[in-house]
Amino acid sequence: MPETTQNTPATRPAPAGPAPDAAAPPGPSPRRRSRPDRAPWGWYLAWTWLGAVVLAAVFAPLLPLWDPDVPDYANVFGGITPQHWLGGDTLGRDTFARVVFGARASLLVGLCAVVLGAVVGGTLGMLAGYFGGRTERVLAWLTDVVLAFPGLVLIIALVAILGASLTNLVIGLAVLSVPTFIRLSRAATLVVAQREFVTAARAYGCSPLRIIVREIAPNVVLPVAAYGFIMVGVFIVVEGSLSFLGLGIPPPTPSWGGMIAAGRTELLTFPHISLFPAAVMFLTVLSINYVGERTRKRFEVKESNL
Amino acid sequence: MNAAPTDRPLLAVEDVHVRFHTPQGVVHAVDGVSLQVGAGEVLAVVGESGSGKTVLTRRVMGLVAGSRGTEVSGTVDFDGSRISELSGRELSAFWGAEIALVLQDPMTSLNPVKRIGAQLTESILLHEKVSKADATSRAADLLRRVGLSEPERRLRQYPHELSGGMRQRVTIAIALSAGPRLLLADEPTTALDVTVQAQILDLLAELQRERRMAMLLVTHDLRVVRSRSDRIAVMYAGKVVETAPTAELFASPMMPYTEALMSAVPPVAGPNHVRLQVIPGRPPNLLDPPAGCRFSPRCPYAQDRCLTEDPPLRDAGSEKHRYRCWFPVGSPAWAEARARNAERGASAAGTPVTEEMVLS
Amino acid sequence: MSETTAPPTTPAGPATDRGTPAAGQPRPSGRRSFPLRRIGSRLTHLLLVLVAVTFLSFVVVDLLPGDAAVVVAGDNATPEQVQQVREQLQLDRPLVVRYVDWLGGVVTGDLGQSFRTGQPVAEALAERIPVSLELTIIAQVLALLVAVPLAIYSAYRPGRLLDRASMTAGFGGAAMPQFVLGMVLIVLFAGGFSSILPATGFTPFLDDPGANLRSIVLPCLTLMVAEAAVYRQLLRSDMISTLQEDFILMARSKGLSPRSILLRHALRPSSFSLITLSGLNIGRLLGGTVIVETLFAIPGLGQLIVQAVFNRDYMLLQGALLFVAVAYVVINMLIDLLYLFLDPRVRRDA
Amino acid sequence: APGINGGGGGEGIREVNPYGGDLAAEGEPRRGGVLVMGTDREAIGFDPTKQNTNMAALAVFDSLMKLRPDGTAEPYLARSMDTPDAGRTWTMGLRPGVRFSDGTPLDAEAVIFNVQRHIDTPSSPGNRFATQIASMRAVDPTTVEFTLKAPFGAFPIVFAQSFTTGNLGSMLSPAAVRKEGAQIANRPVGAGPFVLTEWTRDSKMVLTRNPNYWQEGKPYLDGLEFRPLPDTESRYASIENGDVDLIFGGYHTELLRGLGNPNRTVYYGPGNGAEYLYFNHKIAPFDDRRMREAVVRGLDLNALAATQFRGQMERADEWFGASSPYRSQEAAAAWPAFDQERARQLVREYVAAGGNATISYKTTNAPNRVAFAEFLQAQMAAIGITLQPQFFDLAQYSSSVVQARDFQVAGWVGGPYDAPFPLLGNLFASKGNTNYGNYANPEVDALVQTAAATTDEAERARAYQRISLLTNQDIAVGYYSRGYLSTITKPEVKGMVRYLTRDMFFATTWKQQP
Amino acid sequence: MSGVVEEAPAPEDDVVLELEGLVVEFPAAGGRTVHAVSGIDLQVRRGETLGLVGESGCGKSTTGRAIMQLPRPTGGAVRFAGRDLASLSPAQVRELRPKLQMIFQDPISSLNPRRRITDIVGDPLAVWGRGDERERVVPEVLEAVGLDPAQVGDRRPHQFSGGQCQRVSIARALVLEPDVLICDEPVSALDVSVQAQILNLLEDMKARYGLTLVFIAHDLGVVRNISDRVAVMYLGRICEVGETRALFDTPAHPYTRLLVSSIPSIDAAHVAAPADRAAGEMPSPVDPPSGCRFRTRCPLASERCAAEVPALREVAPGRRVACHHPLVEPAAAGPGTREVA
Ligand SMILES: Nc1ncnc2c1ncn2[C@@H]1O[C@H](COP(=O)(O)OP(=O)(O)OP(=O)(O)O)[C@@H](O)[C@H]1O
Ligand SMILES: Nc1ncnc2c1ncn2[C@@H]1O[C@H](COP(=O)(O)OP(=O)(O)OP(=O)(O)O)[C@@H](O)[C@H]1O
Ligand SMILES: [Mg+2]
Ligand SMILES: [Mg+2]
Ligand code: NI
Repeated sequence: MPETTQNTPATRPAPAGPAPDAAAPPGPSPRRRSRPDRAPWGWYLAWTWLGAVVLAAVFAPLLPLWDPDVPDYANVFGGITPQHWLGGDTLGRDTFARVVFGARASLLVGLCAVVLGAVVGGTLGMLAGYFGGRTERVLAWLTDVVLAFPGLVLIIALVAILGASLTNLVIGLAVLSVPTFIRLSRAATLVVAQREFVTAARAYGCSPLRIIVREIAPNVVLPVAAYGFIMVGVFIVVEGSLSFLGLGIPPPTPSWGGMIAAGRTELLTFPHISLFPAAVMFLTVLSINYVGERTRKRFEVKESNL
Repeated sequence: MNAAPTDRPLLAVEDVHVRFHTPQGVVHAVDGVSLQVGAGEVLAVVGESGSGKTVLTRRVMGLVAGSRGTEVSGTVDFDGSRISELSGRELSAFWGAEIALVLQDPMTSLNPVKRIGAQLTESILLHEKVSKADATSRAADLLRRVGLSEPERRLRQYPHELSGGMRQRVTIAIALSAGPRLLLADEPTTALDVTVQAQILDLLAELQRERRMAMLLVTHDLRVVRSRSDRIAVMYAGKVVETAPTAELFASPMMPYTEALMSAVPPVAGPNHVRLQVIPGRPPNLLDPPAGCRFSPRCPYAQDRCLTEDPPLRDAGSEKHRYRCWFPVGSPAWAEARARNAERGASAAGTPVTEEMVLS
Repeated sequence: MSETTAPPTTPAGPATDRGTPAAGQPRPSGRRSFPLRRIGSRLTHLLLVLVAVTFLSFVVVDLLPGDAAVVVAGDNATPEQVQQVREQLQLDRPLVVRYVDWLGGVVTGDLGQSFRTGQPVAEALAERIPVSLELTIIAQVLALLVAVPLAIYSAYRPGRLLDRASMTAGFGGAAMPQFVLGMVLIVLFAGGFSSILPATGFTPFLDDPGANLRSIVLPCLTLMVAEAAVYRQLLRSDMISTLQEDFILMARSKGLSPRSILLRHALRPSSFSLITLSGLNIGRLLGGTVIVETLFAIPGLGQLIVQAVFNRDYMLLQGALLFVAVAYVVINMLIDLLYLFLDPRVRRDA
Repeated sequence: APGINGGGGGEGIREVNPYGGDLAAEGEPRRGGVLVMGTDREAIGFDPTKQNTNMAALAVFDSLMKLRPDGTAEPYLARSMDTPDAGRTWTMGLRPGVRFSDGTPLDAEAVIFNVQRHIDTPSSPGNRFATQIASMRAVDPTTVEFTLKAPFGAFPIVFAQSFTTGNLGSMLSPAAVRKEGAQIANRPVGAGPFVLTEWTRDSKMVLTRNPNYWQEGKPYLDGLEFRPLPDTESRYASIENGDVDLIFGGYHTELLRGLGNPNRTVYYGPGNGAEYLYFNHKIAPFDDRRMREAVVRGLDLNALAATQFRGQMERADEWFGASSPYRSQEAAAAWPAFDQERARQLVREYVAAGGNATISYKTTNAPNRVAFAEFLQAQMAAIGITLQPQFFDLAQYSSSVVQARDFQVAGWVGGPYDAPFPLLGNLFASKGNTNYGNYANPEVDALVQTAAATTDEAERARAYQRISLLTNQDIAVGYYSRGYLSTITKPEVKGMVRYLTRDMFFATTWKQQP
Repeated sequence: MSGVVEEAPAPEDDVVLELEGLVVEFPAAGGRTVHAVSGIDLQVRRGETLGLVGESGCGKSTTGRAIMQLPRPTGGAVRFAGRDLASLSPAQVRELRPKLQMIFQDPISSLNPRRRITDIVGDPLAVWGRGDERERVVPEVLEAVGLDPAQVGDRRPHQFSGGQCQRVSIARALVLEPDVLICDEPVSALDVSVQAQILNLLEDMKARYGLTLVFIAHDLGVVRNISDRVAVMYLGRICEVGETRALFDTPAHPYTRLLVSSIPSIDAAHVAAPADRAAGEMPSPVDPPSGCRFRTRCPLASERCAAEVPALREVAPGRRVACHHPLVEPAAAGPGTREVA
């Protein structure tokens, strides 16, 4: 063989990480470099907070907390004390313990609904984007039907028919998020399907299913995930709004939204009952959004021309 | 060509550096470049992708300025004024009116949602006190000048309704609208077809001659500038590695990179199935540029010295022909280095030296 | 859900569905974009959507335990009385018959009467629609008024204080359930700390324009915060990518000021997904502002719909859903038209 | 700590101006002004044959009779109501010259027409009383004679009740009914002090003075405006903020805040009736008295007060309130007191006998109901009962609890009520239409009959006290608290005349210009 | 210069791939049709390299893809190994795919950024149920295209330069050992210095695997260097086919002449005078000109060119031109006129 590996200069080992030089498409677009984004300590803060919340949620039963479901009539509307770090709620239950346990339900709703919606919507969107034609038309119709149908009615109906429960709430929210995921993943699929590696895969005889699973899905996952991330935050807030309408997670299971809604009547007199869960929810959703937004930004690494 | 450099060059670039701070490290995109362009002269800047041509032109124009992530140094003088020290607001007085820019990709350099006419008259109105109607007729004239048929109709069209070549003509018309004295053409034909590329280059040459405008013509293709420039500067990894009057450069390239660049292009005359001379390896990583001569890891003639010492820009006989190399092509030292590397089958950098790299 | 599910980005909007004809990459055949289907097939699509939505709601209401008869008859009614009411309301007929009957009514312009109040549905809708429209549109306009300048500046100087501050504030607003935000606003402006605005009540514009505006300030604020946050985020990121385009560089090298580049060159090409989302949101909000309506006692469609579901008043519900679906569909068409107007590249395809 | 509105602690819940203000002490009424009122829900309509809560009904209709604080009825729009034969025949005298707002006379024919509508509409809440009538006769234009199927001593009350309960005394203009048909519910024509002029549902209902009103010089107000403000918090904020002059409060939260605010006048009386649990006596486990007792004994009313009522709760231990003439000490004493130990023991016994202590509890999804369910769940857990709450929207609750009576235990909020008739019977008679728990006691059934039939107050009192005792002994329902329906006004609102149910007689109301 | 690899042209009759009257049309907005390829006849002989040149949008890629049946052509025949692919069922076409491979213009876009190099190169084997051979074959092929399997196998495409990516695509195409390789502008996205590496590599691979190449490019220098024969396309039609050097040295079609004169030459003397160049740009394939499609830009255009579609006829041995006014004397023994609609 006249020519051997000459692409990597022998003197220096090829850079281990993504060589910025190779990351840029060849050709005349050297500007596609990430912008200097220094010291995003907000980013670390957000992750730390989320990590703490998730850990607390996961290990809640193991933590030395008050029982979140057992009332303590001496602590009704209780203020902050060394025993009750965030005071007590309308039944005197320890707010701190309830906030920690509430993280479980709230995060579960957010995560499960998004994952479910993303999986179903993402899959359908890929099918629509890849196959086009009738598949796409039927899905477009379905999408429009769901979008044109007030989501609240759907949730009310679901809760009324199947009963209020975490599962049903998750299903309802997932259904509502499906159209957006369909559109998102369809749009991403259209972009990916135009890329030549898809044509290449067809050229060596890949079946459509394999192409979708192995070639398209990995590329659609990221934008879908970035959006899903943000939707987790949205759904946590939505669960709160539903609690207001009596459609949230049924008691005594604590959820942040439910706690805020429960303390609402005391908002003027004992604001801390709503305030603490609201603050925790606020920080969490803020962190999720922040992280989601930055994750999304990772894809757009161009610099302004202005 | 009709190069008539006056004593004071129209554009003088002295020791310009541009560094970008990225999360991965510092990209030293332009590394001490000095250039002069006289009025009416065409200087071609040639180099591979990533060699810093675009950044250089933008620095010259002032579009790249020092900021949080960007560090610049060196001076740019335009007709006696030190434009490298002007603020953005002051610079915009030069932009369009004195210095104009034509970009590589005509598909993206026009605003897709504005009519051609609006984009053209906008820059006329910005620089001159004329009525809207006058500006429109001036715009039509300009379009006619750049060879577009039915200019009045074109003014009402949107960019997507024009072909690539037509759009590039429009961008040239916009660049010329305020009669600039220096035109920076950053790869103006890369995105175009051969036939159209030739047309556009002809057009630029013609306009430049006619207006005695100085031009900095940036390209990655040495051949493209063969007949269209007075002087050529070859860039590699942010540095000018060789600069010479066009004919001289083609006749006797001193820098092995220039030589390699010329012979890597498939010839259009002679037999086919010619084994091409390759430049091994890949363009340098600007985050971590090689020590010594930046071309040394890829150079078939590299010696130990090349790996450690960065060669200065040296004269090759005349002031006008300068290069950076310890072993300039054609010199006895070069012949020796070449023989040594051929013998050991590798350059001092360890790059295998094969037949096809030293074919000539 | 309506209230808070404003998707933070619109990957979804037709904006992303648009091919980029200018880029020269032809789109694969047979995959014409959603919004640009030919009028005929578009209309069939719309009709199918309307039929599906209304039929779906019929089925949903039918599946719900309890029917309008128990609500109408009241707590004191005996089972026989309930049965009598049921017959009177013709609720004992099969679902499909009732649906076809209703559909026949719609075609002849008769939306029927509310079971519970006897009010003609058309009249009930006529009362609510202007209110909902006003609330929704003003909230949208406010959201845009706040979001667009912030987004433009944030895109111009990303990472600067204003960018970060407005992002945090926006996310914060979006992270607050509306019933909390609304209460906070009430406490701040209507009762607690100051009494400069009414806490509740709605005055129609024609009765008293000043009072009308005062009465919708708080509801609109409550509605707009989350929207504005999302819009800012969306426009900002689209604008940032527009600002990376070469034509911005061209405009700059002409010597244009940043201000005119931002407003005259960058804004329009960056606004497509914003427009899509804002259009979708108008459609969504029309039927989904129940929390704000309840809180501020605004007689809008949201309350009507929720009450109708709770009362199993499907005649009323059907009418309202029909309107919401029609509005969604019409707004989508309007957005398509707007695209034609805003983006000359789409005109060619149309 | 009291919040910015000074709610919370304060003086505690107590009876304040239950039947309205002291008209004589309030000074000379002023004329003019519009009274803006916030209601807790939108009315369904003005047709008396359709059950609904409508605070504006009495303003449009006035009532033929009016309840007195002691629960008996006196003529109001009517002139007299007499029985010559201990309740079998009743003669109602009407005021001459009273006209509906459309100008047609309110005469004997009109009364008969209206009562007949209740008879003809089986779903009317008044139907059960109207069908007691064997025949009606217009003796002359101002006299109607009702002949009943059986003696009915409480008959005058059915012309005086709150609109919700099916008041036969709300008179619609027959001409208008004939003209409007079913739309009469939305365009009523009555003989009350005000006339409905504009109604935008869920927004506002505007009434203006009836110029032909029968009481000379009244009403004082030019008009009324009712605004449905369904959200409790913003409803209260509206009266605080001064957006409205008066709110009809539904919950203790408003009552407490109103009582704590010296700048607001509160009208409230705990009256009769209560918040209670319905036990289903037909199915396990509450077919067993032990379990009913366990639940009642397991309810820590102090804790309940602390958690649900901010420490302020009007406790209920029988149906009749403290100021009722029918209240019996004996009955109250028979009510099981809080005793967790005993409750636990009862549950244990029941479970030992093969019973199942896992119970589903049905209630609505209103926020305070949810909170109560949570409390109850915790309390029951302490005595060994696993309570599984199920939350329903109103329609679902109506069909599953009210209609199907498919529940083990369910929540209910009743009261305050003015008169025991007909509510007590409805609740406890085995055929009673609000006896959702299927409580059955033949003696109670008989006593209910007696109480309704007799014209002898003493006999009626005895009957009611006995019913109270028996139902308490049987633990027919699980009382815990009185109701908290209140009216809160700005101090400038005067001349209030009201029922405990919050129904108002608007003719005398006036507004002091600030 | 030295190092010329002269190859004996393959015998006429050994045709592996034949296009006959190939037509590809796409639906366009407004119910119109894009006539991307309008009746192409071409033969590719075993072992040769056929260059396909033309301006952007003239239908080169479409032709290449039509050969691959991606998408299936609207009309005409594509005969591969004697079988008309257009008439085969999808399953049968799939069976033939391993023998017919393609590499694409954009080296970055043609590799899935989320997969590892060994996966990408090995995937065709997996698809064809030869997954167990991956261990052996993939390193071999990677080695062949000049990549160190040990070093690159676990990396992802974005960690490579364009040239390296193009090598990976070539490796992927070769792993199934195809007979025919269609290269759709494999070097146009690459830098000059890398371009030479890839061109040399393709020549090596051709020799090593005995490939037949269809080489699509717009860079005439490249095509001239690598091809044995060249076909020049203009707006969906073939203008001229001939032996490479002859075609470049004496263009017979005015369009070929235009192309050749536009090549920037390293040799200054080569630059044609601007006046020689035809003005204007290629018309839209949605609405192609009647008759000869080049006539709108042709300096020699006559009325006949507007009326009559010129047939591809032989003007010299192995040289065929579709022009009414060819720049060379037609050979005496032309095969007559055959209309290509
Ligand atoms: N804003 C930036 N931030 C970081 N690095 C940058 C930035 N702009 C350019 N670079 C880097 O600077 C180097 C020079 O880029 P430049 O665009 O000048 O190359 P070029 O010679 O114009 O290449 P091409 O022929 O591809 O246009 C490249 O490595 C590029 O990645
Ligand atoms: N899927 C498609 N749908 C519609 N039109 C198409 C499609 N593919 C190609 N075309 C059109 O067909 C014509 C030929 O396109 P093709 O890609 O084959 O050209 P090309 O010669 O390869 O150009 P380039 O040099 O730019 O790659 C073009 O006008 C193109 O717009
Ligand atoms: Mg460049
Ligand atoms: Mg192509
Ligand atoms: Ni090129």
